[in-house]
Amino acid sequence: MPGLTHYLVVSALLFSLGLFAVVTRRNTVAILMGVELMLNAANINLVAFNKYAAPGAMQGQIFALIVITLAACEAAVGLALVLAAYRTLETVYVDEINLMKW
Amino acid sequence: MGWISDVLRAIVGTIIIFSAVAFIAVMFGVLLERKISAWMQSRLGPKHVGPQGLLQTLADTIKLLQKENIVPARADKVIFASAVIVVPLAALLDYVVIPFGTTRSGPLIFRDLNIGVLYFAATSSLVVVGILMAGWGSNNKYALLGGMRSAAQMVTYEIPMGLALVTVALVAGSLSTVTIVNGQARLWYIVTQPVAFLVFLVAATAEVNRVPFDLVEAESELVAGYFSEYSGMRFALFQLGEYGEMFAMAAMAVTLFLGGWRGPVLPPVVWFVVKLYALIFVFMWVRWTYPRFRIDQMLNFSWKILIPVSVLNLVVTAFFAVVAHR
Amino acid sequence: MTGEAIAFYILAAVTLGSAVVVVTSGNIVHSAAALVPGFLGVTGLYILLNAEFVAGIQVLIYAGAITVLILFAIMLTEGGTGLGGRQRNEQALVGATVAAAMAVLLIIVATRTGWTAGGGTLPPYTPGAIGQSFLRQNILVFEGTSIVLLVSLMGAIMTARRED
Amino acid sequence: MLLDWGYVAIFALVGAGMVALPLLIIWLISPRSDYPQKFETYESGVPTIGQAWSQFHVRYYLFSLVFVVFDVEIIYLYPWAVVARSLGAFAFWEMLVFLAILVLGLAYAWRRGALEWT
Repeated sequence: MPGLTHYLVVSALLFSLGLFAVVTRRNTVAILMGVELMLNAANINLVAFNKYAAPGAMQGQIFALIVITLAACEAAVGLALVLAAYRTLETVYVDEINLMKW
Repeated sequence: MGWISDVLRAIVGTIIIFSAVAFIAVMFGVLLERKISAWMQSRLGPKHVGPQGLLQTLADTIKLLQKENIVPARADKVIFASAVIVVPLAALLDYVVIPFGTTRSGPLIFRDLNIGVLYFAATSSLVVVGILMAGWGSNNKYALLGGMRSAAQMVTYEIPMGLALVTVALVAGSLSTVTIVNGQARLWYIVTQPVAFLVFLVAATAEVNRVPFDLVEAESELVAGYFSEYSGMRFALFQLGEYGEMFAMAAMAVTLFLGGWRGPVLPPVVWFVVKLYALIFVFMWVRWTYPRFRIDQMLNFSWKILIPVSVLNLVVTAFFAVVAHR
Repeated sequence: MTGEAIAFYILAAVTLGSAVVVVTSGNIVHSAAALVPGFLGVTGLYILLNAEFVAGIQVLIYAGAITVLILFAIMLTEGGTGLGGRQRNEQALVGATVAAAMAVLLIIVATRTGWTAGGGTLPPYTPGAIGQSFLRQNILVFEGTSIVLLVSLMGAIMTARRED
Repeated sequence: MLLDWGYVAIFALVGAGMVALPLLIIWLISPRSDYPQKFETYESGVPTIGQAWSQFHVRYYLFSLVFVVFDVEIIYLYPWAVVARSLGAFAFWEMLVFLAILVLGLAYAWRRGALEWT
């Protein structure tokens, strides 16, 4: 029977993969995908703790729903920013979006 | 060993549902479409294969089975190949929650899920991803344009469809399809919820990319839309996906608004099939009656008419069900 | 090994395998497409955790909506035109080290901590129970979400629209 | 409950197999004949120019953006719809506030022309 720890390990690995994408990807959209993976990892934790640590409460699942909502908002706004940046700078690569460095 | 019998039952149920959808619904549906279009245009339609052309689609399928399997050289092979599985599978997954009838030992349904209606919305939203994959993977301008339009249209009409589903869930007080059908023992929801029914029907037409919402695969401008590059059996699988989705939408409309399997005298399954084919006939009737929407008209229709109307309908329904009820 | 354990390992493998494709694929559209099995694997994990409503929402929002949004954004920026470009920056080695360190740290924390197991029986997490919880105990969160949605809608429209 | 979803999982797996079966059959029995024109991208017989993978107009994104926000709104309506009648008038007014805020969003999108296909 998989227990709480099993889920936590899966979520830790998923989170690290997301982190790896965020740190190393050049394409902004790919970075956003990494963020989505990290949010998913957090959600697994929330739901797993809900079941194993506080089975009577619904708070973990409620919070997971909120996180999903925020992930959708984040994707919408983030991708809108990507489009805006692409329109003015003609690139989606974060290391080429460097006007602020000057 | 209880689990072996469960697994066997699940496998047999799956095979029965898949075969029924593929052979009875889709193959017969294609034939019906050709016959009805012929009838509306004063033609005869397929007539030579089998009695009255009944075996025409079967013959077509056998022909498609022998065709060469062509993958365009420029296509993205992986995505091109997986899209052909995703689209029909996502369409057929809808059938899990549809109650086809009832027997002495309970309703005839693959599985009565707690979140039935939500499950239906979720699986049908997966089709969009498959379509975008097909359009992009083909590396064909028509296919990609059709796929993008398709996706824009399907996501747009998911909102009014979701609102209609919520309205029914509110009236029935449950998301389980069997409970919803049982809630219609006295009165079909089409009587109390005609607006939601119409919204659902229009949204369903758009979800399956049929006329008047077929601008995504308009022959005269986009060849065949997102599946232009698919030939032979892969083409047939996309047809399976489209017709399977259409039958799923009609079956869901029957379940939600037309009382599902309920009806006097005749056995429940027969009632279900009769209502299902009545709705399918409406879809086909519309197809050969209306001209095609332009893309801006299609989008405006959803955002500026259907969504405000269904939000209003939801509020009014909620008011009468929750506040005025007391 | 019970059926639940087998299902757990399969789902974990699917999730992590697709995540690896998402992270490493040189083709951005392949990454986006690989998100779908990844999200579906997480959905399966939710179901194993008895959270079927959250699972339904996961498919509807993540697999059905966010993936489409991401695919659209890809088509709108480079489409497949930038497929030949370099996808990873110079920090690949450092990034891998950091991510691996993070994974090791998290796994150590997860396995070493003595989590207190909650008592009591598992209630059915039905949609009705979620609704009760939302409308009775978390009403402020519920209304707050709608404000967040409104603000992000306005912000995103303002950002994405062409100024003309 | 897990039993339900076990059934659904088998449905998906067996279903994927049944969808893939015809593909296996054609792989086994279909004829093969190679000549380069056959694998050209279909553009009504004219030789293909350039890639299909190109940039699309931002209006597609605007629509999918409004869609995502409303889709998220609807996920909150499902649990509400199930319990609304047992909770009574309070639930109705709560939802009215929720919906009103989102209708405001729709009105804003409409006003700003995000719903125009220009």
